[in-house]
Amino acid sequence: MDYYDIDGILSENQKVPCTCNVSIPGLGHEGREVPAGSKVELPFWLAEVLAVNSFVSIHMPIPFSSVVRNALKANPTSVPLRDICSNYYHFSENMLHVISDEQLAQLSLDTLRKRALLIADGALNPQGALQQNSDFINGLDDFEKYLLRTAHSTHRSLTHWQNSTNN
Amino acid sequence: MDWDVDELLAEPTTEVEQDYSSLCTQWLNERMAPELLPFAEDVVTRVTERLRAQLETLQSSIGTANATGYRSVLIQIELERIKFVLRSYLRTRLSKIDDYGQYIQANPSVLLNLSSTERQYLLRHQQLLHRHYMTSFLRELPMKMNKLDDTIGRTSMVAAPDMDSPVFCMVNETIEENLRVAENEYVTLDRGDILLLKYSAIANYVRAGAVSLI
Amino acid sequence: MENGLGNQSNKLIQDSRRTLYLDYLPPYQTDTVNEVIREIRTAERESLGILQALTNGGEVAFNPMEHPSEASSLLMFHTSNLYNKRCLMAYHNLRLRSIRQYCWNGGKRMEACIDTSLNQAEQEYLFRYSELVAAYKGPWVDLDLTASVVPPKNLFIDVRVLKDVGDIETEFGTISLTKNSQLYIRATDVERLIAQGYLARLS
Amino acid sequence: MALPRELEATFSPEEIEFLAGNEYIDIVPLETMDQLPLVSATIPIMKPPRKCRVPLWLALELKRQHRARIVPPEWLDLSNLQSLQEQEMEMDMFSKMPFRWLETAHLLLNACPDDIEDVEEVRRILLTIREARQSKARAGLEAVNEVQLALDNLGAMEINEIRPLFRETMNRMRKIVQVAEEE
Repeated sequence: MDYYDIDGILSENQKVPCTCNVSIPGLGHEGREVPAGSKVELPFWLAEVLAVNSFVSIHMPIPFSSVVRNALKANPTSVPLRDICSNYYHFSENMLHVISDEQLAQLSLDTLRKRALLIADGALNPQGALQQNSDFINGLDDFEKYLLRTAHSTHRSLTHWQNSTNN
Repeated sequence: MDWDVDELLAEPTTEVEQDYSSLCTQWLNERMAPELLPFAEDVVTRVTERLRAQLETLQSSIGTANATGYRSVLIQIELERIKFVLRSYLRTRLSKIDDYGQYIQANPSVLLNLSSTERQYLLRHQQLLHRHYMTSFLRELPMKMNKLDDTIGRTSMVAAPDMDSPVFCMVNETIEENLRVAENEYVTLDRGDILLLKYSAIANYVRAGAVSLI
Repeated sequence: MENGLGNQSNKLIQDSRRTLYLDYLPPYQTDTVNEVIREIRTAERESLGILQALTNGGEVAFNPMEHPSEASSLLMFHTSNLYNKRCLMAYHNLRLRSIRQYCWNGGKRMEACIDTSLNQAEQEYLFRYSELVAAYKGPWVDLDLTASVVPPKNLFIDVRVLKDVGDIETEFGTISLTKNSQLYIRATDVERLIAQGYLARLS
Repeated sequence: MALPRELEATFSPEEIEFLAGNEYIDIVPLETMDQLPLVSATIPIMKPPRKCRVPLWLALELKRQHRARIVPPEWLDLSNLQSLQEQEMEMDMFSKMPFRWLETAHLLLNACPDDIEDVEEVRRILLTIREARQSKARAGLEAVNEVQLALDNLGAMEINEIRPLFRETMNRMRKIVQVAEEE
């Protein structure tokens, strides 16, 4: 269902810094021409296609800058991922289509693995987690929020079942 | 203490028991498999026939003491259980037929997995969908954009099941060969094992019954 | 984007994102849908204009290598049109899913918004799809396919008869309910009588 | 969607419990019952006090109607549970509980506590085992990678409990790795 996937579409909207290799008519404000050499921020869905055809060159977006990478490497659970990118993992997957970056793939995996553990704990009691660890919960990206939501609803239905009797 | 695996995997003995057990397995597999599995025509037909016969027995007992006695209660409870499994099974399939309608239509081998009523449903629903998208906006777009099966970049409009999505499964029969799950990574599948892995790796075993989705 | 391409579509996607977690449908975004359509047609016109100018009205073949700027512009319009179409499809598809969900599983909140939130085409779809479901259900008459997909439990309950009711007809026969008797009975057969105070449920 | 949204990728606990109802269990009938032909099985003639093996849902129903006593499965005996508890505490792996232990125990402890010896102690040990296994499952999340995870001896209800989190996490990882490998 990729074509129809709302989160997928949202992640294609993430901005990518680019340099125009040619001047591009219609790309600027109110359809003005953007001269060659200009730096622009384009949504991923456009940046990718233009880059594949060499009309623009893509630069590493801030969520994947070395500053953020180092922070995530040092302590993945203390980084407010959401402030960096509201759909970090999806965006990183998208970027890997256009750049080859083994390190980024590995970092995304490690980050998710470590944070998933805290999400699992938070799902047992989201209210409590929000009080005790609000920075982490508020800093979840969209996918992580989805994880938290679905894990919590599973937990809730299980608790409901456990408290039910046969009568 | 070896009750677990053998107890769980104990074969039902009669055809009646086998059919119900196999219906439940098909139901669970269908619920968890990303793809639409072959319709369990034979089992569904036999169970439905028995269900109908049981309903008739029950109805013919109306007016007698049998209709309200505890045996009737047991019969009715069981009927509801059977109906529930069949209902959930059929509706699970319709959900997938809706999600992957175009893909199924475009692939004759997948189309064979549908029952004839499912095929009718699929065709009529695809017509409805096509008409809806056309009247809602497609006919307003430039002609070359009217199609429902383009591919943009990597993404096709024709949604196909993601065969690599992970599933939980249990191994019913030890599989002799090692299973390749990634480059240079193999797993063994022994009777009773429980694994989380990509569906495509075990899809054939699920169809053959050697592995069940759980 | 600065030039506005895709911005209207993004509104639809934001709306869809909200809809994902609702058990009803927000109103159909007629205006936004129309604006996206207009944007696509404008982009198409602009592209044609560029092509016309470059090919001298179709007399010369267009060589992208010779006109990279124009080629990039054409590609931009083409891509944004595909993006816009994808958003339109996803937006409509999601709403149809909700409508199908309603046809199978009902839902009070959804029912309440049908007249106000669905546009004409969606109401037509709802009507036709219900017909389709009815046709599919036909051969499975014993199953009642649109009934609950929650596993059956507690079909029968213990009740005590508080006031004489007399005989009641059930699917499987007549049952007489006389005062002070206790019965083990199908819950659905006596729901109303319990609510009316004729019977009391024993735990 | 012909299925409710919440059932699209998982089971409800009630569905898992329903499946436990299909498993067979011994009962001791308290009265004679003729053979009962059902759609899913034929229930043999019952004569007290001879034990009889029937589907759990039917056993529970007969119990509710005071027409039978349920014979708890062997693994629910206190001595067995004690050794299972020991194993559970000692090992990093899950101990060999029956696949449908949690839901079966739930049904039996609710329906026939009077048929289970030392029922309070049984309840307590089951809870201890359950908690120990839950924390092992949590640790399993740290081992999730994009390829596979072995979860031998995990029960059906326990799988259902961890399913969304484990599967979605693995799925996201798998997608990232797949892209990285393609390029």
